Amino acid sequence: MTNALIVDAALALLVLGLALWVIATRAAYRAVVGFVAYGLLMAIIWVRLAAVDVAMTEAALGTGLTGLLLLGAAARLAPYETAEFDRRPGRGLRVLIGLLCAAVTLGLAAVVLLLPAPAPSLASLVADNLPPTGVGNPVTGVLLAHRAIDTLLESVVLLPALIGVWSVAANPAWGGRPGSLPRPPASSALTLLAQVLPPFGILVGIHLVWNGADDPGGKFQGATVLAAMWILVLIAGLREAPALRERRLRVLLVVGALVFIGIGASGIWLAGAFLAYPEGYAKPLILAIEAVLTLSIAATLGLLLAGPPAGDRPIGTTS
Amino acid sequence: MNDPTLFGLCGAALVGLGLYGLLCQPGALRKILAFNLIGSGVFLLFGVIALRGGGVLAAAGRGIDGDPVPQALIITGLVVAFAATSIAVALLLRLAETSGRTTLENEAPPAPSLPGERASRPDGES
Amino acid sequence: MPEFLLGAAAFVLGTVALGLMRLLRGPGHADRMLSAQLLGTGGVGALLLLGVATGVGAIAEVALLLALLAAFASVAFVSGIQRSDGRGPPSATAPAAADSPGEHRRETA
Amino acid sequence: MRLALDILTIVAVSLGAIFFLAGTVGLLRFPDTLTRLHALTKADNLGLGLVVLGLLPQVSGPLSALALLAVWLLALLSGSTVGQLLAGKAAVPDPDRAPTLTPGAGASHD
Repeated sequence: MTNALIVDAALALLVLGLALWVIATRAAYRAVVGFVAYGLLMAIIWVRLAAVDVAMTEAALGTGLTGLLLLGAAARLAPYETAEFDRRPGRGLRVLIGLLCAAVTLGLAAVVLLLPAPAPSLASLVADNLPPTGVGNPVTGVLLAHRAIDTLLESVVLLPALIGVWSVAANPAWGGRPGSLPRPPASSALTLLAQVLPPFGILVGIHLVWNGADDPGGKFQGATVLAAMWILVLIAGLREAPALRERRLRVLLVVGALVFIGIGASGIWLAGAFLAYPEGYAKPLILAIEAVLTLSIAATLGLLLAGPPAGDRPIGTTS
Repeated sequence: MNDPTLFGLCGAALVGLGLYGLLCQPGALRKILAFNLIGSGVFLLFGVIALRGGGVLAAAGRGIDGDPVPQALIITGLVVAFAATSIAVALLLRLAETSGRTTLENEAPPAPSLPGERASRPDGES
Repeated sequence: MPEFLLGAAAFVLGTVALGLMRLLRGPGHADRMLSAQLLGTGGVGALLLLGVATGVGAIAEVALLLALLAAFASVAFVSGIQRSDGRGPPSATAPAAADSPGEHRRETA
Repeated sequence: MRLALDILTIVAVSLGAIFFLAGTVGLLRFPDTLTRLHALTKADNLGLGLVVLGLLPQVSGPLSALALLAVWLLALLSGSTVGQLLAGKAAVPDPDRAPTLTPGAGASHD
């Protein structure tokens, strides 16, 4: 086990070093590059923690989508940065804050070291109750059967987030095309990537959703990949982002949550409780919910990245 | 069970580092980054707890180990953290666009004085 | 064999971690990005090695996802460099004045 | 047979790891962005390719082998595309320092 320990120690040290870099470096752009590298390493750490589902989510969301979001913001905010740095708190205050944060860390470390010895666990409960759902992946089972209410609330909470992003648009731009995506000048390499990668990515996305029932994977991972491919096509300029007032787009955004709520509500008289599945139909219903939710979540994530509507003119350009 | 403890300590350090950055970095984008670090540290602590609670499923013949309930919650948390980050970035870009500021203070920043005298790296980290 | 593969994973990880020195030193945005790119490929390699070493096949899918999304993040890098170069926001010296007057007019209307 | 495959794995994975090392050394030691890019894309993709080649005998079924190959092809595709994009943009200056590149330096790079 020594080699495994070396891998783990190297990962932990690297992640801490990158976190230090993200906090301490001067330019936000560098910090964001460090954060993307940090996300990559976190995905490997999740694998080491035997949480492959989480690793997939981290790889897709943490490096891919968050990277694009933050890199775009850092590039646009770079001119404002010089004034920022001089507004840090004074040295004494920083030392005080540092000490207090170190105290927080020490407290948490003590908690980690003093965790109760027979670890409390719901794993056996999940293992016992997994067969009735017909789903083989325990994480999917938890997400869609045992703790379905959490997942429902989450897929619903993405929509207010999207409305929040849209709301910062100027009044006349409301309902127009989103304008936050970078639009590099057309280049043949980017066009090629945007033509070759999406078919493959869509395949991987569908595979993750379908496979998610029995093996690691699921709708969030699949939806993230789909959203990333969509955004890649938009960045390359092969397609124009849809206007946000489009009825079909709005329907696509809400249909996942509606189907989830509908099936959940029908569970009240078919199975005796909200979000309960009738005997024997759990797996097909879970798959149906996953399929529709994937589309809605992919559209929502993509539009969150695409940013608020900007009228006809991308925000970043100076006219 | 040495490895999960290692990552647990790592998560604790991440929370502290992120908290420091959240408080000390004046730029809002840096605060967003620091906030993500805190969240990541918390998820990591949660992941360690999930791993400690595992073992049952592996004994039942499944290769994947770990308590699936915290893992499912971490996935939920990651997605929600992304949504929150995107709102924060949208607000920040709008703030910069309309007021020319990227910090969260009330008045406009004065002319920067004597840049370069500060240390390039804030000290006092844990 | 698993021990050897784990050792190889540790070696690859350590190597690409050294490459992160480029992230510290720069000098250009592109150089920093190169180190992240190297970390991405090295991470994929290490994941594949880990996956075979531990016998968990799904780890290869994490590597697949990482490779897919790393390409995506790199495109974001390149686009961001371009934006910060030419089409970025107006200069910081007079943001309020130069900041797209059309936007303000539409706002007050 | 088993032994031969194991030896193939050890040799190929070791070679791949050495290529990763070479790529890193090139990234750290080469003088400008384009040569660093060269070191990275060549040695790095070759390194991953050799690791994949070495792992092929160790996986259980043809589908897993296909997944490994897909990972490598994907890395090749994205690596070459991003290399192309970056090489075109390598002359963009960092605020810190003026670029040391001449525009013609990339002509010989594919």
